[in-house]
Amino acid sequence: MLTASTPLQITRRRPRIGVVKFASCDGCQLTLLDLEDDLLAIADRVDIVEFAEATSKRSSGPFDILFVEGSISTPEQADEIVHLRAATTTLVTIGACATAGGIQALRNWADHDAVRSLVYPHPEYVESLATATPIADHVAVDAELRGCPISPDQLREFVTAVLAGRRANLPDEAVCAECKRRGVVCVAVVDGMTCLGPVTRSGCGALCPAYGRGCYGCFGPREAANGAGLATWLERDRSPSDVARAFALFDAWSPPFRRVIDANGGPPGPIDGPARREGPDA
Amino acid sequence: MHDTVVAPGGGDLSVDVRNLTRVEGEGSLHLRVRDGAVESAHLEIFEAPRYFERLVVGRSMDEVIDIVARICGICPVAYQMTAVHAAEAAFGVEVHPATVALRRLLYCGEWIESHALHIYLLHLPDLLGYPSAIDLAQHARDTVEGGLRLKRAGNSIVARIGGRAIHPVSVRVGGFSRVIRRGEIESLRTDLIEAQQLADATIDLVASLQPPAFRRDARLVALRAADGYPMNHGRIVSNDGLDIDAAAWETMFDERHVPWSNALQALGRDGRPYLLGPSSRVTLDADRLHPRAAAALARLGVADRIAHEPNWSIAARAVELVHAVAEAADIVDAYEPPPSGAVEWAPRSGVASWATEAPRGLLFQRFGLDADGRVLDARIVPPTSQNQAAIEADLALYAPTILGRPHAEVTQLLEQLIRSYDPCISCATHFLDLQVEETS
Amino acid sequence: MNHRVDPEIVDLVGRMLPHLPATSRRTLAAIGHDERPSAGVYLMRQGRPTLDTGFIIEGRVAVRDHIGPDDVTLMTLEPGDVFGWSAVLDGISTASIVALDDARVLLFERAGLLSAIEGDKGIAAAVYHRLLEAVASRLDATRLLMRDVYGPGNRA
Amino acid sequence: MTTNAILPTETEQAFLPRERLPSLLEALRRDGRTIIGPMVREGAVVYDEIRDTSDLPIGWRSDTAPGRYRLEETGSARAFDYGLGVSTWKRFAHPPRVPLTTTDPDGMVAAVEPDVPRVAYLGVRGCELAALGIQERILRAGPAGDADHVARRDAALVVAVECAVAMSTCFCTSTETGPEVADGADIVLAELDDGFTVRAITPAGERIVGQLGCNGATRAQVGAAAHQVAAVRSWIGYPLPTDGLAERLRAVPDHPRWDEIAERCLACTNCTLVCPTCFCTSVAVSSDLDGTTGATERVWDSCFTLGFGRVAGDANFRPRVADRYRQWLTHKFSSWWDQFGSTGCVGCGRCITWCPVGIDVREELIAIAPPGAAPAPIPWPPAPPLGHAPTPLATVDPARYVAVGVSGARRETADTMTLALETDDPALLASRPGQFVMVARPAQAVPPISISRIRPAGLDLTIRDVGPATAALAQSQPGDRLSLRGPLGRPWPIDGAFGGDIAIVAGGIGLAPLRPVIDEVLRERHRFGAVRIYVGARTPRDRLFVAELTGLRGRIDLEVEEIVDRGGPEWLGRVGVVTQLFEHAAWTGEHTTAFVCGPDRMMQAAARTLASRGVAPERTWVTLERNMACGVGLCGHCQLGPYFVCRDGPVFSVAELGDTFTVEGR
Repeated sequence: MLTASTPLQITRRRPRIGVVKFASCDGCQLTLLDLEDDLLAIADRVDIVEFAEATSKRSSGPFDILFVEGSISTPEQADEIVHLRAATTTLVTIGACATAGGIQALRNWADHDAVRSLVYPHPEYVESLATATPIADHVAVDAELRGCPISPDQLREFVTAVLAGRRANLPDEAVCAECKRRGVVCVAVVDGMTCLGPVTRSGCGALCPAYGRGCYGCFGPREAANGAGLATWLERDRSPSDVARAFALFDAWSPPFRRVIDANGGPPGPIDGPARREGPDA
Repeated sequence: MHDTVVAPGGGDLSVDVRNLTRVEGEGSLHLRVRDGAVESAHLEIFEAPRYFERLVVGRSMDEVIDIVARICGICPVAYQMTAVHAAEAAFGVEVHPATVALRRLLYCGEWIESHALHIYLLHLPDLLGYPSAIDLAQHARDTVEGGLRLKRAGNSIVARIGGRAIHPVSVRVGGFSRVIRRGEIESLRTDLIEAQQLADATIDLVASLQPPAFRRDARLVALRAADGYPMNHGRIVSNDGLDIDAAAWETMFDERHVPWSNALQALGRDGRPYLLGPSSRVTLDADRLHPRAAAALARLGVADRIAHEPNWSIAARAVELVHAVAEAADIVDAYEPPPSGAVEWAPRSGVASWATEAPRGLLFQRFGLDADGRVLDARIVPPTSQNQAAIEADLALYAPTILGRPHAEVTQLLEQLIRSYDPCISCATHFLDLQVEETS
Repeated sequence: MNHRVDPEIVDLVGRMLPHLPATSRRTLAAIGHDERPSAGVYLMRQGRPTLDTGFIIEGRVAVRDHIGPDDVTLMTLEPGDVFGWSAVLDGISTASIVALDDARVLLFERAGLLSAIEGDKGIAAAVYHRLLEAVASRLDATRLLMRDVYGPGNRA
Repeated sequence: MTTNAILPTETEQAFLPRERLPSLLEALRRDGRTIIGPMVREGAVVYDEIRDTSDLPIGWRSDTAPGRYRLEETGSARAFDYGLGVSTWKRFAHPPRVPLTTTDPDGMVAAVEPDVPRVAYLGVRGCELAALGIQERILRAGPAGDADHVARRDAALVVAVECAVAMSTCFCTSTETGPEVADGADIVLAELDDGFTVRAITPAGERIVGQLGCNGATRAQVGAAAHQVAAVRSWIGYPLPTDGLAERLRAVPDHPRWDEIAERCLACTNCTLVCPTCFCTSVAVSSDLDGTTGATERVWDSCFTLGFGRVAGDANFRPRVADRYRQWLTHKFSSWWDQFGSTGCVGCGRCITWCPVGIDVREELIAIAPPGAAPAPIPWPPAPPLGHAPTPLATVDPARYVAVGVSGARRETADTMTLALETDDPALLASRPGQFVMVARPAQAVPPISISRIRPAGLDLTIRDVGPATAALAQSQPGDRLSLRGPLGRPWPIDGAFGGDIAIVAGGIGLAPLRPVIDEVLRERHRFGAVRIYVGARTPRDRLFVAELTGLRGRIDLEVEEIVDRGGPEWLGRVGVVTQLFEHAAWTGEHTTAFVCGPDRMMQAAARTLASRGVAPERTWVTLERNMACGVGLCGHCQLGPYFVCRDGPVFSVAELGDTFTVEGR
């Protein structure tokens, strides 16, 4: 899969842009509307042909760039993403749900059929797949914007770089790099907090440490994320379940975080099915 | 994808509006009409289920604050506020008055952001006949830009206190993750001064609109507090005399699972639908409005239409915008930071339940907690799932009055009516816990 | 192996395997064939048993692989190069060998070569060393091609 | 305040009573300076603007351990007993973000002039002063100093304070950079219970001290101050035996401990970003939506990021964390000596304290290169006494951008273009074969591009489209203008080959930087013996300068051979790798100088084959590619063993490179 450093095709005519969503909270596509100052300037340079949250005009493609929010959680979604991929030149996943499965992927550890029939008055009304999975498990992805939610600055940078025909500056380094540049005092070293900054990709501006709490990993694993290395250190004075708990949030299903969760007894919550359905690398 | 089917001939008619646009989330409307009478109006919600009530089990309340925010990217603060207040009530935590003020300011930020988004980007294009705010901007750029600046003022508040506009990170049981410094809050003042003018201009704009006519009587429900306009706390009241403790929501209301929707619908235990949100609040809490907002409401002179005409909800939102901006400015002026970010607290077992006023209306949460303060079971009832039955009831009333018109127009008017409730469909989809299932 | 040995072939063997002792040279020359394929003649066919091991004396030959509709030239070989190493391994030719010019090659039939190798340690050492060199250089070339195919670009 | 400021011997020491410390701040402020000093924030001592003595960390002491830092209140009245701050002075002398270029009204790229505040650094420790000196030597050196850093240091007055306490992570005694304050301060204080002994070191310091109206310090006071720092020295001891460490460390690039550390190391970058000497940066590009105006800024980077080792086409020189850790530690304690003639570590221990998993470099060094272990044979030529001296370049200001016009654009292959540029800039026209230029357009990254021809009125650049920046460049049309910085780098030593034979070996786009060599050799053909040119290309369609090569092949005084990696039926020439062209050739190489350019692997293979033909490694020249961002040896990206590829190369002899040429991950 291509990463943030992948050059995007330079499009000479007005690019046709789409925004679609699967299982998610809408926060990432809302970030597009949160570009307030730049939103109209961007709209002057592109054709937004599909963006149900913002416009009544609809399109099923083709798209030069399609921003995809959300994870694949139902059989219809699994079909639809294939059709959308076929209609799209550059498919960009936005946010933790689309890139890693999102918070709802925590249910991938539980037995879905048991849960569904146990908790829904009428499970037959609810159609969902056994897992909530990232887009890249289903179709090829050309670029990704991380975060829960994505960063408006990174979105602006990405769109600007595409329009200007240059490489977007979306580093795959650790949150620590941003934290140190910003001059934030390390909450792990000073306060002994659990901080996932060293294994999490930057892009948030070291938000949580700057607000006095440990990074909770919402941008997902950085390149070469050494989850086991951090877990080993944390376990000096924490229980394995507390280590698993820290990794078991929005990017829990990303392989580097998943390995830590599995190695430490799975995510919190009742065991209402097999502790996990697949091996650590599944 | 935008697929409207109107059955040919005869008196039977079936209208499908698939994939509703300019609502947050995924929904569609299915209406069945026989001989001019509406047989059924189903607002179908096909947002994929995300099982939040299950995901929070085993978590601490601080983790719950982070997790429930993800139910909705439009109103994460509402979910965080409800959870944090529920936790503090259950653990007996007394927070610093500055924390109380900051949380109210945070909530004002979300109201401003959410209402500006709905008025300018979602509702206004409808009332002026454009497919989107981007198209509207081709003709009235200043108006849209003003709306975006207003929205930015709300976002700035949330971002300043919470680190970012969506899924802020600083709300913790006992207060905030660190002291929010006076300088950080003061820097909001300039934005708020401009927002004040923009909110006033919004009132003028609303005064010039002519929403489609549709009048009905509805059961309106909102929180009501002694110390101000309802946001972070209050008792549940209605225009037909209800007045209960917010924690007692489940004694008067309940949810049911309908086959056409992934969302649960809430109804009164008497089976009646009810409506939450700005129109209900402005109607039930008009006497609690900030003087500036009360003046704006008087200037518009549409209090009665707000209570009875859903298409006039834009006026209620505009009045609340004025309120939220004015109250935010007052809090900023008076802010003195607390000595520490959060007060010390200890968990204990019990039930944490609370209701707050999300921009879209009353949001109820209840968590059973063990002695370590970890969640045993949970119930989360968002405003849109509570409004769904009321929306369907209104659609059933409204549809017959417009059915003679061209098909495209019928579709458009029905979509507009749905959008006027500002349904947030991604919130409406959630997971029902075992306890509730037994009672339903 | 008592039949008369062509001194020219002995000389060619000496040029190709300079470290081989004189008696061994004669042994090997006795089974060598001095061939002059003209341009376009196939000396070996991909997928068929490898019948000979050959040394190029003059001209150039191509090592070709059938990929898609056209043969792709994997490598061209020059005087001094060896081909047909799979003969000593009881192998099947992994590529075709075709003369590009009117060429001259010294060929050794598989069976004869194998018995010469078995009977004469000196021949074994010299032939295997030469074949190993050839295989190593092909592997090296292949590795560079792999880098080319899978590796990123070079200086911009 | 350069470290070598001419300055008197110590003045007689003065004594500043504690209650009059504010007068020092006032004097500094009267001198027009913003005061940067220690203060408590977010549970730690950080350096930031000091408005009042009450901002100072009075009565605080830090307790450090690997991966752990805690502040403790001591109740003491002392302001400088806190140990060390989290921050380093490099935050102010070499800030995390510095604007580099902007777009001028003509739409061309222009360098941003430094705009720096007049400051005083208050509370600089001995080790920190040593670190400031090390960074300053690095960033003032090279063909061009770092303008921003130079301006910042010139605008800073340094008030050092002797250490009276040490922390468990301190080891400045081992690196000989403390605890005593050495060269580089303008004023040196030592804090006693009732006040400060004060030494003015420079005239600027004297001007400040003169305003304090202090009495002289008594013998007892001076003695007490000396005793304090001596006690610190003995408390620290000698935790890391550094004797011969540089050589011992060189010997163990394959030590299993590197892989073991990589299991613990999170490659988070914290050690490098808190290090007071680490100076590496990257360039970040921003632009408007239309790509017509843009800006670049220099951002702190680290050899622990994957991006740091990335080059054009997404190749990477240090993909593994073990490679990155080895690069960092070896640089700090070994190749730093070769590059700069000093230690790269000042023993402040920040990398130990702020490592989120508590890796202690002292422990790692002792495990990897134990005292008494055999030192390595030096894998590259010994460093000159004062560090590595690059070949002097023509005097150009390498920070300067020159606007040049595109007069022609010729397509060479599907992904390669040659741009003809016109200029009358004397420096550009004085370019030498093998040099490169940084080519800037307003909204794009700034790639290094080899010069592929030097003409009387301009240059040719041959550009292969491997990313957006080169793609945009390759789309240039006659009439366009580009901003060039250069020429940069060490050229091919053509004159060293006079009187001998020449072998030119090119692979792919590697022919471009060799084309000026061919031009020059032909211009002075009589000075050389045999001239042999061996050219490899991926496929017949990827051959560069086809017509020119065909023309050259017709000459009787040259041997020109070509080969392609993959040939189709239409290709009647040779197929294989470029080394096949000369591995069986008749010539021997005793008198041959070889110039080689192509992918790394191809150059390694060529160097091996050339060696087997008798070409000496001292006369086998290659040109390397690294991620060259600044082009003048200041950003750290292109470090290779003791070298900066951009400044000391890109042309190197195989002998100079030693095993850095073949060991992966360097």
